This record gives sequence, structure tokens and C-alpha cells, in this order.
Amino acid sequence: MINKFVENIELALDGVKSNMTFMFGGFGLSGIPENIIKELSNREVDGLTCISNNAGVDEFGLGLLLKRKQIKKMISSYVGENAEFERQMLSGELEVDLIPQGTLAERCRAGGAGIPAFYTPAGYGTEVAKDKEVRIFNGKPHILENSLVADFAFVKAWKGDTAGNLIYKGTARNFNPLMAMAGKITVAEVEELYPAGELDPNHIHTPGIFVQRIMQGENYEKRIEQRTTRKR
Amino acid sequence: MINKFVENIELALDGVKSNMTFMFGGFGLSGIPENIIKELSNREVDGLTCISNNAGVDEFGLGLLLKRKQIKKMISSYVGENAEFERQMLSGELEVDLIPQGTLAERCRAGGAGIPAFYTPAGYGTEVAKDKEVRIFNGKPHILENSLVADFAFVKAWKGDTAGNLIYKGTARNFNPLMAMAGKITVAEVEELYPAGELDPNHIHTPGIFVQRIMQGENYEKRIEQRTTRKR
Amino acid sequence: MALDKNQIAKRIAQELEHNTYVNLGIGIPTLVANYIPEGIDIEFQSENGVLGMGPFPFEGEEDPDLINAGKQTITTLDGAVLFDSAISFAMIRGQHVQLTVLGAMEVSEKGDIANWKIPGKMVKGMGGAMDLVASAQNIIVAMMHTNRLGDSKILKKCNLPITGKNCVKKVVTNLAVLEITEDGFKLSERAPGVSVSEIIAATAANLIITGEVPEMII
Amino acid sequence: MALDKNQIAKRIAQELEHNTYVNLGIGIPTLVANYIPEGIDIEFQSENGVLGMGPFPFEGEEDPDLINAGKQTITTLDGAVLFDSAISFAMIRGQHVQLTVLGAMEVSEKGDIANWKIPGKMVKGMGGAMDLVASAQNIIVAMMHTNRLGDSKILKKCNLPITGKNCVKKVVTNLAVLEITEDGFKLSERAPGVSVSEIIAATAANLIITGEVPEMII
Repeated sequence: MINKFVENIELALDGVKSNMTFMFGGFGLSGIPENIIKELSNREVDGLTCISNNAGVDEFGLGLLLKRKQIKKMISSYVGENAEFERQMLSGELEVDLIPQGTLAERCRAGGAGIPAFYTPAGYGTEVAKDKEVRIFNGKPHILENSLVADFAFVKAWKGDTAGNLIYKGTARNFNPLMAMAGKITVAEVEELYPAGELDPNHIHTPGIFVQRIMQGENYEKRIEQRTTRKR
Repeated sequence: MINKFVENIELALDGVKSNMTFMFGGFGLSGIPENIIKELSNREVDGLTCISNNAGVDEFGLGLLLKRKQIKKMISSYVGENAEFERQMLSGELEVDLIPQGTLAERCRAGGAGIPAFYTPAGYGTEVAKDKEVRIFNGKPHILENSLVADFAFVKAWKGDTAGNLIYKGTARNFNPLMAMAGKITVAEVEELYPAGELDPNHIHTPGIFVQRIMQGENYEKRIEQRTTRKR
Repeated sequence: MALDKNQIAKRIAQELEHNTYVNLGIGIPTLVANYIPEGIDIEFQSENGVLGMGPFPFEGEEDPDLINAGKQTITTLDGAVLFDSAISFAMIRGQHVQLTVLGAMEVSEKGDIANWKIPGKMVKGMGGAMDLVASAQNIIVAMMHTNRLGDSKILKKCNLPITGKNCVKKVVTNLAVLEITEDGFKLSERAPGVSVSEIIAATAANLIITGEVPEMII
Repeated sequence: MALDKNQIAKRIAQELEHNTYVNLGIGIPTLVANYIPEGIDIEFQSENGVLGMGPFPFEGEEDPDLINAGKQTITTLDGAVLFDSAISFAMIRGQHVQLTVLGAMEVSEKGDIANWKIPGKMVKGMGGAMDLVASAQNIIVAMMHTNRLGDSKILKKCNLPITGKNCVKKVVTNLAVLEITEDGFKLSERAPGVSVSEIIAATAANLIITGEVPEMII
């Protein structure tokens, strides 16, 4: 067994530098690597390119890095929850590459799977297709999209083991398994860390081969953006 | 909940006709839809194009359809276990399209995922690349491969529920989840069938949306091709 | 009288077909789930990774690890399944989801839709909308007929950057049901008490009107 | 004396690096797992969907749902994981597997490999070999130096249809260890008691020989 366990967040983030490209799992605030983001927001790293479906909210998630202007460029699909983001983007302080959500997911997976490019119909005829190759398949136009990789991919799982295997819970899974595949170094923080052999090998979502470092996360806040309920 | 349960194999195979394209899950004899293959071998359907990683053995699995000359064309990656197959192929009775295994898996997944084509390095510079577009990405040549779909995909799972959700066991998973995605009609036979709600939604490998019909399989033989053991 | 948002949702619910998978966008489309006709089995897909969405949780039972694409806390029903974003869009791009209902800022008579960007002003991003409109077999738009300034959102040509081309099949607004045909918008129903001339007045695109236009039954 | 198959495997095992993922092909490569050096942690990947393969099962404990790519019954170790064929080849194509050891019918001095087809005679298919050789960072071939007719399998150019181009890094045969350099095969070790001239006689390709060629230590 190849042991991926690291004892603390310093070891987990060893090698992190300014001007790198990072991927962050999560959809909205669900399934984001809270501990790692918080730690990054306390460090002197900037000029970052961040690939993440969303950009957090003003005081949480990637909003923390935005506030400190650590991010040079965001690659996302939806950023509507963050006023500071919109301000930085409209003022030109922040470069933004907006990508259809399914294309973003598939580009990350492709990066991890050694597929350099694929065709998708999403975005044909829109701004997204600008300067991209168009090709007709089955009578329908598609555009060519390239894969994405990152210097570090940061993901968050529910359970993990020392071999780096990960299991996610509910919709906190989202982009995490795809970005885990696409990081040159993938760092996972988990709510529950087990010795290898404790997790059922049939139930693992991310095989440990995609994960270089795994650490125990703590104090998960798990903020809810839209608390919607019904009465009993 | 959309109910996918069918009571018997006649309903499961409703619409099956000669000259159709079928996908069959399984690797070697592990995870093949035994009940469905047996039933097909008793029917008057032929001229079939079969997409399957392997072609069974002489008296089991797809070997049953080969023996009755029901198959016109095989699309596979490895067919070395079947003497009748080799005979039919070398004599020209059987058309054969041999495809690298990873490309076969990805072409099925792409077919299910609405990705009409992708680039892969596998097969560059070989017979497989004949008449295929070559393009350099990151300094390395890749070939363009198209997706695959089938009129019917036949898969086999360990557990399933009436919503069509599937869970596989061990290495019997293999091509099953990918072909399940790529069938216009996907039929699953399962060892254990449960009412919807009994399976943990976090642990499902194939979401029911990809499965049109699910049936209870019976009398699984599960032949072992290479019984290798060690002494205690 | 013009419909309210719930009535728009209720009218759209009449379009739901038995045994289909449906993706509902944020806003009015989400309300459609409250009006599923009797005898119709539907499963709702949310592109952040869940199929078989149920109603909102009871107070105190919210799970931050279980949300929909609008980031709202949800529940799951029997037969539900969770998955990653690549598989989610495999369902969408691969046309396994039969119907998409979403909001829009503009719809053109060719079936183009704009709902993700107002240049220089509002840039929230397209989220999953571009994937959805590029692949769904059936797309129904739920929206108000006019914007806050009173301008028609039913246009000959979209002014805003589009989300997808030639994709919308039907539009249900507070005033009317419009089908998109090869020749443009066909006015097929009007809101109860709303006259054809009122609809024409509120619409920038041409409307194809053949014979009597029936009132919606809500 | 020329090596037997187990000794070839044993020599290849010396190439294993700590904390790496390794894919072993059918035949001699499979035997490499029996000779992992002390202190070296390796996980074996089998392309049919398992990582963390263990030894063969005890008699009576064979599970038809747990096999390797050679269709042999296997076991799994702590930390093992099961997955589908697309994820399996994502690992391979995406270069997450560091070393591939596989058999061959022919290897050329450019590092081309042929191991899937003898036209008109034997057509078993390439299985996962084409994906493996197209993407692995390090590829070692394990094979006999000559075929059953006594012909060299170490060639200037492959005669058979190739499985991959410019990919093999090293060849370990019953007679020698050969490295593939820009200028062709470099003879880097010889089997115990086998002379350089015997190796040259058994080899159709040119061999680069610099200084004394050491004996393998098995």
C-alpha cells in the first residue's frame, strides 16, 4: 500500500507557490475544501489561477482569497453569489473565464484521463465558441474543448483512507472526483480518516491513485447558502 | 419514481431484432449478462453487430451466439479465448473490428455522454490509426476516435432496484457502467433486485436514468476462465 | 388577468409527460415541481449531482451536503441517486434528460435564448444552462413576458449574448403560451382574460395567430 | 546460463521504485509480483478494474467476480479499490500508473513494440496493450530473446504490426538487459555465464557495447 497520509496542513500544502494554477472541488459552498482554503488565505501566495465551479461568497470559501486579491484569474461556470467577485471582474482587476458547467466538469475529467480534447455541443453559436474549432457530427455542430490540469487540485471528501481512497456524501461530491484526477498534486481533506482496508473497495468514488496527499480536516462549518425548508 | 422493472425476459428483450447493434458488458466471463445471452442464443436473430470487450469462450457467453452464427460483426479488444471465433475471423465469415481496450471503454462512455469524438494517444502509428485524423497535443500525436452507441445495451449487476439503479461487485463492474450509458435501450439483469429506496444513493454505480429495463436474473453460473490459487 | 409565477409553473406542469426525467432551472421553473399532475411519474435531476429530488426538508433537517443547483437545501425520494458533475452532464449532454425548463432574459423567434450575461453590468455565468440548452430534446422557457422596464422579452432576435441557438420549443409567460415554429412564434394560448391585442402590444416579435386563440386552463 | 522466466521476473523486480503504481501484463510480467524487493511499496493495477491486487486466493476461496486482466482469480489487499474500465484507462492514459511491464513478440531499436497480431495466423487483439504503451512513462518488456524458431525478437525494425511506437525503455530477456537509447539498443547487462558474443549472435539488431558488460545480479 502506498501511504498518502500527511500529518498536518503544512505538509499538505508543501510546494504551493504564487502564480500557480489550483483546482478547488465544491458546488456553491457544498463540498469545498474549507481547511485548505482558509490556510491559503493566510499565506502570502498570489497571482493564482483558480479553477472552481463557483467563487464562494464574500466571507467564505474562495471569497476569502478574492478579498485578499490572491486570485489573478478565475475559471468558473457560475459566480453569481459573490459581490466582491463581480466588482473585481467588472473593474477589470480579475480575469475571468466563464465555461459551461458540463464542459468544465468534462475538461477536468479529460485532463485527468489523458484525453487532450473532445467535442461538445455546449456553447455552439455563443461567445464560448469564439476562436474554437466547430465540427458537425450527426448533423449537429459541436465545438472542440481542451482538457484542464492544475499544479494542485484541492478536494474535500466525507471519508478517506491512508491509501488516498475517497468517498463523498450527497451532493458534496460534484466536481471533487474530477478535479482529483486532474491535479499534478492532489490534496484531499476529509471529515473521517480511516486506516487502509476499512472502506469497502466497491464503494470508493475516487481511487487513491489520483490522490497524492490526504489529511484530516477539522471544524467544518459547512455553510448553507439557501436554507429552504417546509413546515411540518 | 420511474419504474423500470420488467417481469420476465420476454419483456426485457421486447424489440430485439436481427441486424441490430448490441453492447454486452463483461470482461472475459466476469460480469456478463448470462441470462440475456442464453435467451438470445435461443432466438432467431442474426446479422448482429456485437460490441463487447471479449467474445466469450466456445460454449459460454458470446461463444453461444458465435456458434450459431448469429453475429455478423464483433467490435472487441481481445478475443484470444475463443477458437471458433478465430476460425470464423480468419476464414472471413466474421467481420472483426479490434479496438484498444481503453479506447473501447471511452468510446462507449462518450456515446452515453453525448461526446461525439475525442482524441487519444492509443494506437497512434499502428493499424488502428488507419484513416483516422492525427493531431498533436502537447507535442504528442493523438488520433480522433468516435463515440459508440447501440440499439440495445445488455448489462449485468450485483444489486439493482426498481428505479433501475445498479451496483456492481468486484471486477464484474468493468464495461457494464459505460455500456449502460450508451444503449438506446439498456437492459440490466441483476442478482439481487430491491424495491427503490433500499440501496444507499451514495453507493450506486449506474444511475437508473441510464437503464430502461431491469430484470431479476437466475441460475448464475459465473464460470471462471483461469482458476488460479495458492496453497494454504 | 396575467398569471403569477405559480400559475406559470402550473401551466408548464401540464406539459410534463409520464415516466420522464426533468431538469428545472432556478426561479419559476423550480415551482413546477409543486404541480405534477396526478398519475404522472417524474424524476427531477439537478445538475449538481442528484436524481430523484424531493421536497424541501423539514425545518431543522437541512443537510449542507444535500442541495440543488440553486444551492437550496433539498431531500431525496426513494430511488434517488447521487453522482459527480461529469456523470450529471453525461445525462444532460447524452439526452437522457427529456425536458428542461428554464428562465430567460430573452427568447428569439428562431428559438435562441439569452439568460447568462448583460455585458458590462451583470455577469453571473451560464452555469449548466449552455449544456442544457445545447442538448435537451425539449426546452420550455418560463418567464415574464416583459422585463422590469416593460420591454418585451419575446424578440425577433436576441440583443443579449445568447446561451444557445435554435433550441427553445415553447415559452410560457404571464400572458401567453408561445410555440416556436419554423416561421416564428405561434400564439397558442392566452392567459385568462388577456386579449390577443394586449399580447401583441407586449410582444416585439411577430406572432403567428391562426383562428381563435384559446384561454389557458389553469 | 540463460535465465528462466522466474529469473527474468526477478531481474525486472529490481527496477521497481518505492511508492509507484505498476501494471503487469500477462505471462512473465505477472511473475514480477513475486519478487518485490524489501522496503519497496508498490500497488498493482489491473486494467479490468482493480488497484491493490494481492496474491492468488487460497483454494476454495476463488471469487468469479474478482479476476485480473489475465482472467485469473485474485485477491485484494488493504487499501484496494474497484472501478470501471473507463476509470481504469483514465489511470493509464492519464499517466497515473508509473510503470508498465509487458511481453512482446518483437521490439525494435527505436522502441517500437509488436505483441498483438500475426497477420493471417494469430489475431487475439491488443486488449489494453495499445493504451498502456501509448501512455506509460516507463515501459519494460519481459520476453525470451528469440522465438520458438530461434529467430531474434530484438530487431532493427518490427516485422509484425506494431502495438506502439518509440515507447519501450528497456528489455529484459533470458540473455540480456537492453536499454533503448537514441542510437538503438545498448547492451547493459548479460545473463550469468552468457557471453557478449552469444548475445550478439542471438540478436538481429545492432548492439551498442561500451566497455565491459556486467553480469546481472539475480
